[in-house]
Amino acid sequence: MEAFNLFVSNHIIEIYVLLLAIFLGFELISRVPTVLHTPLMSGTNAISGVVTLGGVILVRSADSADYLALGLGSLSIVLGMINVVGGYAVTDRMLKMFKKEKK
Amino acid sequence: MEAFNLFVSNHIIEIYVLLLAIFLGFELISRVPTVLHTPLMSGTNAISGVVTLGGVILVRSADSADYLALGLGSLSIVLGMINVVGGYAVTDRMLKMFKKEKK
Amino acid sequence: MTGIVSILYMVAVFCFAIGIRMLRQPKSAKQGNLISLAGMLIGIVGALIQPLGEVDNNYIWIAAAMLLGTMIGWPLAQKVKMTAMPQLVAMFNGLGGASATTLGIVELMKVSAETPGGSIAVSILALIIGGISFTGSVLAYLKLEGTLRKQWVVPMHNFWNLLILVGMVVIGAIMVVQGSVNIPLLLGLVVLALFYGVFFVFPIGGADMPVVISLLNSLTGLSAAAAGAIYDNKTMLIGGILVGASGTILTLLMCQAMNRSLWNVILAGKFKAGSGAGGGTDQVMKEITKPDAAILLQYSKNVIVIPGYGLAVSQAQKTVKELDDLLNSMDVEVKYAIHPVAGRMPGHMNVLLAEADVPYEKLLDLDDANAALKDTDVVLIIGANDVVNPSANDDPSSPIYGMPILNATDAKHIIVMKRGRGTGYSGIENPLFFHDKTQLYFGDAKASLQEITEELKENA
Amino acid sequence: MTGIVSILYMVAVFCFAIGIRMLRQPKSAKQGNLISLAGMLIGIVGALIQPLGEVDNNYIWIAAAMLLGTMIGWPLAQKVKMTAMPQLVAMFNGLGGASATTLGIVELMKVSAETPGGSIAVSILALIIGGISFTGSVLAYLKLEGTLRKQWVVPMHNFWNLLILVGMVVIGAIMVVQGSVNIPLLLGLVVLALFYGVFFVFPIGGADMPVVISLLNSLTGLSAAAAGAIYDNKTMLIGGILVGASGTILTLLMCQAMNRSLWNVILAGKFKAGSGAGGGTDQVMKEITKPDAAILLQYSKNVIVIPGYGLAVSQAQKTVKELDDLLNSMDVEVKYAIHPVAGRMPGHMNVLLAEADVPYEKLLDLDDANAALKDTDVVLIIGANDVVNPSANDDPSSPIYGMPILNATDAKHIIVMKRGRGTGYSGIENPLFFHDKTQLYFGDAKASLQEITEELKENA
Amino acid sequence: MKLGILRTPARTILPISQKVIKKLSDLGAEVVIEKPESSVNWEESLIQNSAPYVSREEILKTADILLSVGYSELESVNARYWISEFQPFNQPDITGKLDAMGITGLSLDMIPRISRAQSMDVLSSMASIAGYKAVLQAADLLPRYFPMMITAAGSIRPARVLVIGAGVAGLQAIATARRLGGVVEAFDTRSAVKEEVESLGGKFVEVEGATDRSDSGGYAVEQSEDYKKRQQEKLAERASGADVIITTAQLRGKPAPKIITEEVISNMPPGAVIVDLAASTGGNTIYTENNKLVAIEGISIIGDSYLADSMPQTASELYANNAFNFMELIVKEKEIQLDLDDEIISNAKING
Amino acid sequence: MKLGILRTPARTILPISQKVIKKLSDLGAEVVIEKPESSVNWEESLIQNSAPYVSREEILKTADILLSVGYSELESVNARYWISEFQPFNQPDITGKLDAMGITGLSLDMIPRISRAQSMDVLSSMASIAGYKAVLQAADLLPRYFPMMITAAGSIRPARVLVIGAGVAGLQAIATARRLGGVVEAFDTRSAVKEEVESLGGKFVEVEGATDRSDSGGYAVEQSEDYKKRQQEKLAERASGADVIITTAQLRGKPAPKIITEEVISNMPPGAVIVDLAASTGGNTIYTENNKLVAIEGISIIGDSYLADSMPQTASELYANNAFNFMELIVKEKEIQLDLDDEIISNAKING
Ligand SMILES: NC(=O)c1ccc[n+]([C@@H]2O[C@H](COP(=O)([O-])OP(=O)(O)OC[C@H]3O[C@@H](n4cnc5c(N)ncnc54)[C@H](OP(=O)(O)O)[C@@H]3O)[C@@H](O)[C@H]2O)c1
Ligand SMILES: NC(=O)c1ccc[n+]([C@@H]2O[C@H](COP(=O)([O-])OP(=O)(O)OC[C@H]3O[C@@H](n4cnc5c(N)ncnc54)[C@H](OP(=O)(O)O)[C@@H]3O)[C@@H](O)[C@H]2O)c1
Ligand SMILES: NC(=O)c1ccc[n+]([C@@H]2O[C@H](COP(=O)([O-])OP(=O)(O)OC[C@H]3O[C@@H](n4cnc5c(N)ncnc54)[C@H](O)[C@@H]3O)[C@@H](O)[C@H]2O)c1
Ligand SMILES: NC(=O)c1ccc[n+]([C@@H]2O[C@H](COP(=O)([O-])OP(=O)(O)OC[C@H]3O[C@@H](n4cnc5c(N)ncnc54)[C@H](O)[C@@H]3O)[C@@H](O)[C@H]2O)c1
Repeated sequence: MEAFNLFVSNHIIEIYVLLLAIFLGFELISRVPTVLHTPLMSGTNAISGVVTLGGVILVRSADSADYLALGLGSLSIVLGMINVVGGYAVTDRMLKMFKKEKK
Repeated sequence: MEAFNLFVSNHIIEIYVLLLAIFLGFELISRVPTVLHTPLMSGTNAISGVVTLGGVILVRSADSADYLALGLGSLSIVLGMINVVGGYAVTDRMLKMFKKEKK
Repeated sequence: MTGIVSILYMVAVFCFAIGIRMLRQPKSAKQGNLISLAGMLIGIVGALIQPLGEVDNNYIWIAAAMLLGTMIGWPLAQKVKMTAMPQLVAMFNGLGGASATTLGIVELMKVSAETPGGSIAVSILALIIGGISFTGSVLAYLKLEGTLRKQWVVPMHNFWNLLILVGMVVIGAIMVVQGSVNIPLLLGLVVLALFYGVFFVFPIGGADMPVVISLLNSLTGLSAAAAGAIYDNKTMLIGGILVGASGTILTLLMCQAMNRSLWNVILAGKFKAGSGAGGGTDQVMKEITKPDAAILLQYSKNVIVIPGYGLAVSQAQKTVKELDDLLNSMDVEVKYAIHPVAGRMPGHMNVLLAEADVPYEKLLDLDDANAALKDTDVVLIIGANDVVNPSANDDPSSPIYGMPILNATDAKHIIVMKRGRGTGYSGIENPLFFHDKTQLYFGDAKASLQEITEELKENA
Repeated sequence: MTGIVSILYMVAVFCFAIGIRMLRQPKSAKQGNLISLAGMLIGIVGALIQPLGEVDNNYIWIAAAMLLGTMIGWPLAQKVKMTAMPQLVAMFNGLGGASATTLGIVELMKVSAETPGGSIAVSILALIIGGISFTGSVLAYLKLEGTLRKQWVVPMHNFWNLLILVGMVVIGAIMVVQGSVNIPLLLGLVVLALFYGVFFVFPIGGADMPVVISLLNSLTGLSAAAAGAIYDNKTMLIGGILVGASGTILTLLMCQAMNRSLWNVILAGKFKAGSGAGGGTDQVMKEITKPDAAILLQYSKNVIVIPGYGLAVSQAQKTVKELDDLLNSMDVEVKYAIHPVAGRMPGHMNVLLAEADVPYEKLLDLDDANAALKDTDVVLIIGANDVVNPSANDDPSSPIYGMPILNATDAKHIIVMKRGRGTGYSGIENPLFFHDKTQLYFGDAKASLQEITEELKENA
Repeated sequence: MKLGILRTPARTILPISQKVIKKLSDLGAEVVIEKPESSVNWEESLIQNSAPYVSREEILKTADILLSVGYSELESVNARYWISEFQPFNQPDITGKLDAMGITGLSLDMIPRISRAQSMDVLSSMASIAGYKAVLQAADLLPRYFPMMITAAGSIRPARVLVIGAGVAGLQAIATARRLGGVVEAFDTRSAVKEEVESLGGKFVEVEGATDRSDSGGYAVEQSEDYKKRQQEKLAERASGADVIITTAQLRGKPAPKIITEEVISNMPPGAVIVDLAASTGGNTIYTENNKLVAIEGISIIGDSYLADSMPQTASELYANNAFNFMELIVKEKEIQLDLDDEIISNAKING
Repeated sequence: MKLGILRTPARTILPISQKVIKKLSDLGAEVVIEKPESSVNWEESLIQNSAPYVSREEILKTADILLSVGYSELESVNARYWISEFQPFNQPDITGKLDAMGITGLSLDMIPRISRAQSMDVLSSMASIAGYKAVLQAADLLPRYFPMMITAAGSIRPARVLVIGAGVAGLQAIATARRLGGVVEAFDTRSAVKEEVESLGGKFVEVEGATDRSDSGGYAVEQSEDYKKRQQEKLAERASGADVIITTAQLRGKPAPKIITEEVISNMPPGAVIVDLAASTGGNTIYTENNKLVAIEGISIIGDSYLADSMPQTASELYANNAFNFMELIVKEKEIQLDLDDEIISNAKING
């Protein structure tokens, strides 16, 4: 009980952030026309490429001789970056279909 | 600059909470049918009666001999409570109109 | 205990959020209100049991105050007439603001050398915002009640406006910087805040009050949030912010529904209010809003449409049929009262309604219609004027005296759709439009009917 | 510096939130994607300049890795065919998951006695969730590409399912409790996670892959959030959570659009896919949803309506006129192609459309219509069948062979409204309904048109 | 009080109906009807034996009031009042004749067009029928379809109809032609009419510079020469595509304006039809002959101001109602009392 | 190849038009037209001098193919083919007569009603016109309004129209009557018709127990005695309120069913109108006389199977298109070649 109280008291504000973010995430999506399902999926998928930031911090913090960490860290950057670049680009292409060419 | 850095660092998480809450507040309201404008206004108004909580804490913390604080604190509870009780009740009555009595 | 209280507070916050969310749809609104209420109760329990260290608690005072508040609020809410609800909401909202102001005053009075500047600042905020909301709401209440009908604009309104704001900021800044509060300054602040509320609302016309109330409601939310910051209470803080933010959006939506900008509403002083006030006469035409018209129609058991030349001009025959079908699907019976000389040629209305495929059985001629009108909930007059002009019955000096008319006043409610203050064929004023029961809906008949139909579909 | 970075990170978060919000409407979607991209760039800048104390930075490695990633991702996205986009998204998503897994592995390898349990836990989470998302997405990719067509179900699928999950939890718990990580355990965890992804996706049919990808997408978001927790990076944390939460809702919406539950999709092993498969034939009729039909119409430059007997039966003439008016107000040109024998009497369509006041100039006869169809974005066939049956052109055995028809297939898109699989007057199947370009909207024509009109009004 | 219903030669309408006979008896009037030369099918429906047929002589001898749809020479009448449509504007000598007979003429067509009098306005009710029938007869005579038809045997464009003079008859013609699927244009000198035409779905043809006097009680006034020229040009242009032209332009107390000239007619497609409802005051075309169908350059011109007579049952009913509503105003306590302060009555009374 | 257009006595339609003449010349056929007795206004619009008028004798002497709208006795013809509407079902001796003349008759009314042949279906295009005109004539003859009218002079209820037989003509009649504002009921023995009637806004009168054979190619079959009785009762009921009845019921090769009995007629209000489009095969009423207007008990009965003739310009155009579409099928390389494997041609060829 003590531990619980302590944990809650110490982290209450983080919990708020988490719950508010989740709630907001739910609210953001509502009544999306079906045609936009795929672009929306693709767009949010590009955002999950934010994991690249972790790779960047990892590599920056790594010892410049620790080739394993550097290698794996760089790998994660490469993978994440593909997700980011490809994700945004492909979403953009999908959305171009909605541009109505005027006569 | 230092002060700014310190302030931001110390309060960043509170700022997140605030901004997320504001964003969420915006998101919560969208595409409300016009007939619900008034009940919605009334319903959120009842929530702003949450100020009563402040009155409660104020009165609880006040010296039991400090009649000015007690008096004003109680006044704020009374006012807030009218807002809460009346607000919820009147909202409920408005919403009852949506039940149509069949002939 | 702290942990549990924190969680209670958190639950309260999300009850509010979920409650607001559910209030947005007719189906879930009622339940949403209850969830929000539950959040409030949980929050209050939290405030009652929150560990505060060695304090006197004074539960007796609290209990008494709560009881008193309940005893005042509850009967008010129960007794109010449907039509008076908006002003009651305004009143409640004002009291919430007053509550925040009171807290601010008390906290500022307690200010000592140790009080951090931040605390002083939030107290000042709670005081100012709450105060504005208080007097503003009370004024809105009076305007809606009709007690106060005037609306004046001081010359250089914007200048004074700015001056008061600056005044409040200056006093606040002094307090924060000095780290102390003296009574004259405090009083000055209170007075300025209260005055600003009056100053802000006074120039705005009665018809725009709902928007103003919504705006003030969002202010009250912010004042509660500021008060929450004083006590580091997350429920108040986030709850207040939710109200502030959603209230702002709601205000904008309401303006949008009226086809105006918020700016236009607030600065309305320049424009004359009561846009439907009688031209030469001192009688007043009452306007009806889209949602009210829709609800009036939807919740009636039968409607009689009186079409006139305006229906033909706007070629709204098919639109009225669509409204008819929709109302039918809502169990509202719709008939049409056809005046023999409605329109500009014999059978004008017949031609139009036949084109829209209105079944012949729904058309009533003068005598049948006048019999039926006595038992009619709503009569919807669409672009007709002379054929419902009561002066044909009772004003021997009128050029149409002696012409039999449709007795719209026999029905319980009258909605008139027309573009403006135009007269009909005979060019004379129509006292019906100033009748107690009459509410006008201005605009081209076809557009008006479309608007109402849309609104009804959303409600359905 | 810290302050600025914190603010950069915060801006990034809200860029994501705003971006997602804007992606939900066709009008703002493109811009939303750009805003979200801006957020990503800001976040990366933040990660690059964030003060980390005395570190080696290794910017060369980072730059190289980023360049490499960009050089792979960009051309892939540019070259892919429209139809292959979903699988590419799956692939990208998988790589994001793999990235998180890698981070988890590295962090777990670094674990020492001082590492707090919480850090170990979030690393494990990032590893597991990322791993599942990785293999699951790759499998989804293969299924969509058509490389992998099989779908099998192991007996006692749920049992094994549970077993793997329990296995991962147990290994994770050991690591956290022990406060250390050894290679076999780490390897075991990685293998289990990767395997679980395969195990999860394999039984699900190809047609349901979009839903699965959306689900995996929300998993990748969660893995990014977990990785964010490792580095106490708010952008990753909140950004990841936004993706996780919105992805979940999107997944549910997609299921809803398919009229299935998520459960039903995931356990789909038992049910066969392809809900629209033709009765006796192996051809498939594609259905179109209400929002898609509305958007297709709204974003076209011209529409040709082909009315048939079904329009008459459902008496939808006025409703089609309403849709026409609405589309006109959206700058979409609407014409009507009248087949000489549409309906059941000569001039049947003329009578109906005249009743609805469709101007004569909008009616095209067979020859004009067939010329116009070649340059038409959408042809909307309302209750017509025989008059658009291509077998009249190319199937000498057909009873209607030789009858001139309206060549709907010349248009870019075809929407057909009918109640069901009924045939027309001549009682024969219509290959047009199985055509590549054709999408069906089932229901009574009047109701269908009303639905689309409503939808369009909402979009407007 | 005995009301005698007289027949008017060459007219089919009878200003009486079973309903009105009943209402009149409530008012204290007994109705007798002039015997028809031969029985007419619809008349049975109209009267339903609710009043006796008697000879003309007997009516003249016994009736206190006469009611007819038009004037005809009478000898030695007993009645003191005669209600009818005397058209004093077109028959200026009528008052003298009535005076000579010693009878007071109450002319229904002289009732002012004020709101209160609409229920007595025979001009409106008859014009409305005429407008409707004008289109029906034109449609029947036209060698082609009115509505557009896209059929297996070919596509037919809709008939184009031009209505000149959008008064009561013209408006009804517009409505009827639109119902049948025609494309309708209309044209009038009074400016208020534009909106009225559009309120029926017709297109208004604008000719600038018309004279429009609001003090003329809803009736049109004569136009300037310049205007007439411009109108000619515009009309010639619009007429060239018209399959049907319906003209209703009339001026009170003046011959109808000759709007359709030789040039206009030569522009019309062969087979086209003109219905001229202004025939009785000279017609709106130069070829119009009253109550005749003339064919000029392949164009048929129906000249008929009494088209309502071709729909006698309804026309009689409406006429009877109009007449009754007027009588209700003048009959007080079973007797005729003319309150000359009432503008309706003072206008209707044309002599005596 | 010379195509001779013959006139058919008592018919106004000419199976040719300017457009078709042009198209025929593309097909390699030269057109000559029998000289009219007197010039007709709309015929100028139709032909526009695009083919010469010649004497009947000359056509018979020189033409290779004859085209007319109906049969008439000819002597010594040069042509080998004659396209017309021979109605062999109603004139069984026609094949013998054609054989005797040594000419092959291609009867347009025998073309099967398959989708491909709709563009040659003269029965449909003429029936469609007939349905339209039936309503116009009824409306013109009716002594009252079709549409409902609530006016200052009284309220008029809408006319009630009953359509019997909702084939091509019947459906067009329903549509036209509805356009004019009538309240329309219809009635047929084929069950598919209910939905069709409703698709035009009409109300279908149900009589249970009808025989409906799908193998009859869209034509109705004879009904049982029991059914006829029930039909009688229902009809008598519905007819009692009807102001207009339009009958179109026909049976191929049999006299038209007598649907309107004395009892039904006696139930109708005086002044009512019946238009009988089945007149040429005996009529659907017991009183019908072909091409005559008879009046029975105050009811007018128009018997006319060739109402399309009253709208000759459009009717001719459509007929010409139908005939051309058929000729296009049989003319190959500027010569007539009858491909008897084609069911359209084999059915149309009635002799030779
Ligand atoms: N039936 C006949 O045979 C005949 C013939 C000639 C004259 N009249 C006379 O015409 C009159 C008919 O009476 P009524 O009540 O039908 O018409 P009315 O008295 O002429 O009034 C029509 C009303 O419609 C409104 N209006 C016009 N256009 C509109 C639009 N687009 N949307 C909405 N409202 C529109 C006008 O007010 P706003 O301008 O404010 O919108 C006006 O007040 C009677 O006085 C009758 O005596 C009748
Ligand atoms: N024009 C003439 O003179 C004439 C005369 C006689 C025959 N025909 C023949 O009729 C046919 C006309 O072709 P068409 O394309 O107009 O019609 P069609 O081929 O008969 O097809 C009508 C279609 O409408 C659908 N439908 C029926 N009711 C509906 C409703 N309430 N809502 C939505 N859809 C509905 C039916 O499918 P579901 O049941 O699946 O809804 C059917 O596929 C041709 O074959 C022509 O030869 C024409
Ligand atoms: N208030 C009432 O009770 C009432 C009743 C009936 C009619 N009215 C009004 O009186 C008007 C006239 O009625 P009416 O039908 O008996 O008129 P009418 O028969 O005298 O004339 C028919 C129409 O022809 C038009 N016309 C005259 N000269 C013309 C010219 N040179 N070119 C083109 N058009 C020409 C007139 O403007 C009129 O619209 C009606 O339109 C109506 O508004 C009023
Ligand atoms: N597929 C095609 O190309 C095509 C073309 C034209 C017509 N058709 C079909 O053929 C049908 C018949 O056409 P039609 O108009 O030439 O028919 P028709 O002239 O032979 O008969 C007219 C109508 O009378 C009805 N009838 C017969 N006896 C009756 C009775 N005792 N009581 C009531 N009604 C009776 C028939 O059912 C028919 O509907 C049409 O309705 C149509 O569906 C098809």
